[in-house]
Amino acid sequence: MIEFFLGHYAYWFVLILLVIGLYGMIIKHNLVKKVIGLSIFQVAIILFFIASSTKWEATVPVLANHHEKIQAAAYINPLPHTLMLTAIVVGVATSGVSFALLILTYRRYKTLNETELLKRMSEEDAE
Amino acid sequence: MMSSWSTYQSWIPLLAILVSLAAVPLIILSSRRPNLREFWTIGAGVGKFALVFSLLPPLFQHRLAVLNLGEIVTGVPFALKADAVGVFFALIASFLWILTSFYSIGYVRGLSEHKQTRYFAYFAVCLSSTIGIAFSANLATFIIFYEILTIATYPLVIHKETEEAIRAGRKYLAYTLTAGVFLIAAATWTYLLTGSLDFIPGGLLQNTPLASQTAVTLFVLFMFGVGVKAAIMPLHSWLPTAMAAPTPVSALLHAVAVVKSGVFGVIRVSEFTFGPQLLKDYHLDSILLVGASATIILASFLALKEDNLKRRLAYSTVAHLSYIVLGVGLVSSAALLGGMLHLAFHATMKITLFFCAGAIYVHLHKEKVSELDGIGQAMPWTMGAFAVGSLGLVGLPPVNGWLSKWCLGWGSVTAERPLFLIVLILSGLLNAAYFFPIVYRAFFRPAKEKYSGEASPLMVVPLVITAGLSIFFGIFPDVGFKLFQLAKEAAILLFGGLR
Amino acid sequence: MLSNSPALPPLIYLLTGIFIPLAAWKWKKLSFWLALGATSAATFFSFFNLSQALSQGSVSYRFGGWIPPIGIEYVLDPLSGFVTSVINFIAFVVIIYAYRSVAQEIREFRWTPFYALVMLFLSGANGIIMTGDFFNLYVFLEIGSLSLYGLIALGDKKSPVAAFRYLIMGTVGGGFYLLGVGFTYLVTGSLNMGDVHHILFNLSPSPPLIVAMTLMLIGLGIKMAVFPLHGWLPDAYTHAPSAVSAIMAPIGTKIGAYAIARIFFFIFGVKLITQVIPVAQVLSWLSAIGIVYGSIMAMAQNEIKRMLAYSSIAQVGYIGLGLGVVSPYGFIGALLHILNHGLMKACLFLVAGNFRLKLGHSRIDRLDDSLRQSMPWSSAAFTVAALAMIGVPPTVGFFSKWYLALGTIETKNWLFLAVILISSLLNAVYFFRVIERMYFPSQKLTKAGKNSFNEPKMGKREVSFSLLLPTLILALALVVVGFLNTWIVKTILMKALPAGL
Amino acid sequence: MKEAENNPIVSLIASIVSPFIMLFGLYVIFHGHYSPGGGFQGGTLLAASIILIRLAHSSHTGQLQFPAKLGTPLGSLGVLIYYGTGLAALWWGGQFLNYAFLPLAEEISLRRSWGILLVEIGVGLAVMAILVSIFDDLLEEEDHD
Repeated sequence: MIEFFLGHYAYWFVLILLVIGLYGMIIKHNLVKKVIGLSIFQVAIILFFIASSTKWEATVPVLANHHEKIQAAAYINPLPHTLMLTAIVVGVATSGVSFALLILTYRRYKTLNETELLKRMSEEDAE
Repeated sequence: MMSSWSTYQSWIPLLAILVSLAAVPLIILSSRRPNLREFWTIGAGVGKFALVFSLLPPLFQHRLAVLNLGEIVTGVPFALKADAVGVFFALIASFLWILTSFYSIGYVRGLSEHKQTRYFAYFAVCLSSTIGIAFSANLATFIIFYEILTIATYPLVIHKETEEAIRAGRKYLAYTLTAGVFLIAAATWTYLLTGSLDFIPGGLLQNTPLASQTAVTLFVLFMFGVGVKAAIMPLHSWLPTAMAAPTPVSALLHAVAVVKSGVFGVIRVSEFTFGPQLLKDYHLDSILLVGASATIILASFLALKEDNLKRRLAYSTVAHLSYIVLGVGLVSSAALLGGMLHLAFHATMKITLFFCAGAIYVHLHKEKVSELDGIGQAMPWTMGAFAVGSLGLVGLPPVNGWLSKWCLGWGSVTAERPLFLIVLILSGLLNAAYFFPIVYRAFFRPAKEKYSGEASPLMVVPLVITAGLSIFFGIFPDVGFKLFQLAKEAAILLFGGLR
Repeated sequence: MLSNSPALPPLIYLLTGIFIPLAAWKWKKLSFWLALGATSAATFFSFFNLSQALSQGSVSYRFGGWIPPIGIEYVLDPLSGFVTSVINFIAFVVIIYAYRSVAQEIREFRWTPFYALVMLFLSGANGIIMTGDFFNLYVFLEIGSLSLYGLIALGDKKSPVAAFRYLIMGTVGGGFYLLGVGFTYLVTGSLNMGDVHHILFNLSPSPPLIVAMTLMLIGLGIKMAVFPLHGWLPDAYTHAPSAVSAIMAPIGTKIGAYAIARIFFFIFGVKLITQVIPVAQVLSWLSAIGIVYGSIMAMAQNEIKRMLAYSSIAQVGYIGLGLGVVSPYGFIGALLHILNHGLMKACLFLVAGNFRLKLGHSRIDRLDDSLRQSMPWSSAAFTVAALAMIGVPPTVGFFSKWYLALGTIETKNWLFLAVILISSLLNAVYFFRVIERMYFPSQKLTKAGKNSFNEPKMGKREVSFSLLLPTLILALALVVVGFLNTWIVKTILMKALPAGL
Repeated sequence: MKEAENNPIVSLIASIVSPFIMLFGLYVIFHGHYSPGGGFQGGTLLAASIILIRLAHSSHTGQLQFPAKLGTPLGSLGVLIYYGTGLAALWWGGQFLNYAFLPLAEEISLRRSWGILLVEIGVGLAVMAILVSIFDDLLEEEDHD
């Protein structure tokens, strides 16, 4: 049992990060902090993929000379890395869009605190 | 006996449905010219009746007009079949529509109603779907027309657009849409059980092994589906409320087309989907019988205490619809014959009464029974017709009501269920109790105010015609439409003989 | 060129999406015409694809010539062909509507971004449907979602907040899906859907696989707005511009539903989701709750767009329920409802947009019976669509109801049957509330004498033709598709059933 | 954004470092097709160099170097290069992005190599332009509403 936990320690860290991210998104009242939580969440997923591709005593999958025989065991799996490159880009785009939305929100309501924001929105409805 | 029936392809059933639908755009386009608009209505009515009537001769040669128009849902075709039961119903509905159209003209012009175009247009749609119901060859087609009828009647119910009318419309929709939902559940279930939804004389389900619970549940689902429009208690309460509609609507739709569609559905489901044998085997007939008898008695009592004339008529309708259901539930050929005859004869009588109520309302603006003192002198034709209708509903010869009641009574005897004969007699007495006082008031009580003459001839003539027809059919049930023979054909088809 | 047709719809949208900002550098009006051209071309190609798929069976398109499972593969089969045809057709109709609606609702400097984002959104939607690769699906999911956040934020004052809320939930959904993909990859070592299907066939189910399926269900469930995961939907639909609501409501949630159908029924397989992990049961129960919840909430709304949004939650539940009962009829009903609900909701949102444009609001309590005179066509379209929602024949809604009822009875799920049927009655309640308002004079107003002022002439305030045309096309389609339903079911949907039903 | 007091050290260092970052970015892009690197990474580095100038100098200088309004068109152009490569492959009879069909060289592997380079250039351009324009948009002071 302990071996199972220790053997997968990277995944436990990923899980902790995930939970931190979700916590930030759910609990924090500041919308920017929610975005930070979101980013942590995404990073956790990226780390999950990267962790899944590591092996002991393997090297980066760059072939110096493609005529030599390829020993798959000698290289770490490059596929998750390339996937995560895309995921990073998605993450950047998400942050970009979310900050743009927050700026719009701030211009219109002059606040980024969720409770305050909801209050102002309902005040506006009442008018 | 069944092999002696042959079928032939014919577009006539479809045309009969479409002719009034085709009139709808014409009616709408000529909304600014009332005479042209009403010409279309009447033209469509006459055309429809002619088409339905033309189906009669082949039918008596045991040839059925059928039409198959591809599948409407997988495995079930959109099919029309003009069998004896269907033609019977279609004949009545389309014939009475012509009279109602004339009457409507008098009514809406007499009251200078608003939105007359909408009124006539939806009336035409209603009739289309009623004929569609009559000619449907399977449950899916039936449900489609049934639901269209539900929706098309709604604008007519709320026609006055008063608070009361809108509330009535809501109630109407709540009842009928719920019914539609039950019907869909029942139909889909039937489809999964049998792989077909056709109406087959003797019963679609008769060869399907059914658990007793399944059969009862399915039947109850069906009865909720068609029972609402048939106004079987406790599903009846929309009908008195729907009397907020203009009187011609009440007359044709709430005494003939809509409610009879429900009753027609009861016939289709009981005789063609389950079949007489299954009704007996699973004691489904007792469900019908208990429901029908309770409705007959209770509705009559409710009618007794109702002061509003139209609502009294509505409760009377509720009671008389259950006569037909009783005819189905007795599971005997004579009772079915009686039920079907009552389907037709109640229509002529009740439409007369509604026409009278409408004429009184338009002419004198009276709606309550207690206000009718002495109007018989002013409106002798109207109230005379009313008296004829009342006599018929009580079941006295020579008005046609006695004939159907007679057959029903005969049926209850041959089915060895004489208890229901007592129900019929008791109901006859109650009918007398709530109709005769009206006639008495009208003719023998002194008038409280001065009334002037008869209503517009556009209204009086149709009601006199329907009253005359009621007497005529009472004496010669087979002349003209051969209604008696048609009903007999249907009963023989279903039970293999008349007994 | 035609051999590339499976890849063309998403590619066309992508090209237009990136070309519009360049082209609109000088000619602002061009963006509309480019978008219209792209949607019509994509519609054409997806119909062509559908006919290909029906005549030749499933076609695989290999990106870059790489053989799957190494390369990314697009799979054209009757299911994907059908769904792309549906969404591209609806998008085409709504784009016609966008021309004037956007001109009036959105400020001029945002026209170009609007069309560009719509194109990217559609590219994402088409990509999700066509792709045969788990990770590629994620990428398209995010492309579609990110453009959607932007589109929503083009709406009224509150729209950025709604978009932000959707962004948080949507990204979490995407993240969960991606994690699920990760676990699937750990178990199978492949990202190609067909390949995964074959590998799983020989594998006994393991905990990581269960985790993967759960995560994917949550992730896609958020996109589909299945009951407890629907929180983003009402605000997003309400505050987005009319054209965006009309394009998002029929397409947005449907692609989530499609992805669930594709991944769980075709890739993981029916056996796995019914016998090993009760994904199907969970989906159907959640959907059933969602149907009731959505319908009840819709009754409580006072704003047409919000009411329609809650109604969408209920309607998506129909699809989920149809999938979840795991029966051929249920599956057919769900697929047919993707088409039907798409048409209905698009039509209803277009009418809501018409009201907003002409009346300046779409609040139910402020509608009155002058509408039947002033906007007869919009009102009629609304009524037809409402009847379809209730399920009155011969409109499409009846047939959805029919097949779904068959599906639930087939599997003896009586409770679900009741839910479907009761929900159609609840639909009647909230739609007739609006119809009554639109067609009949309010008694209070009449009494106060407010209503007696000059009634506007027939059609006087009706919206212009380019707004009316799409509305009426959709309303007409509701009836036409109703008549064609057997044909659709027999020729297309019967061939789109997963193995093992 | 408020004009911060220009710290001469910061602006000097930034001016010196920025070209090198840019050069490194270009290196990463152009080596992307056969060694670690590529358009995403290189584009990010290019964007970093531009953003560094914007941070360290006045916004006027930054705008001279890379006008904000170029962001979207350049981004589109970058994706178009990528897309065009794919489309060209499609045009010459292959599947979308099948570089083997690009008539750039005789040998198939060389064709692939050239094709990937084209794609990487497009991606690099797009990433750079988009990142810079995200930066610009977030700083935009003008309120359009």
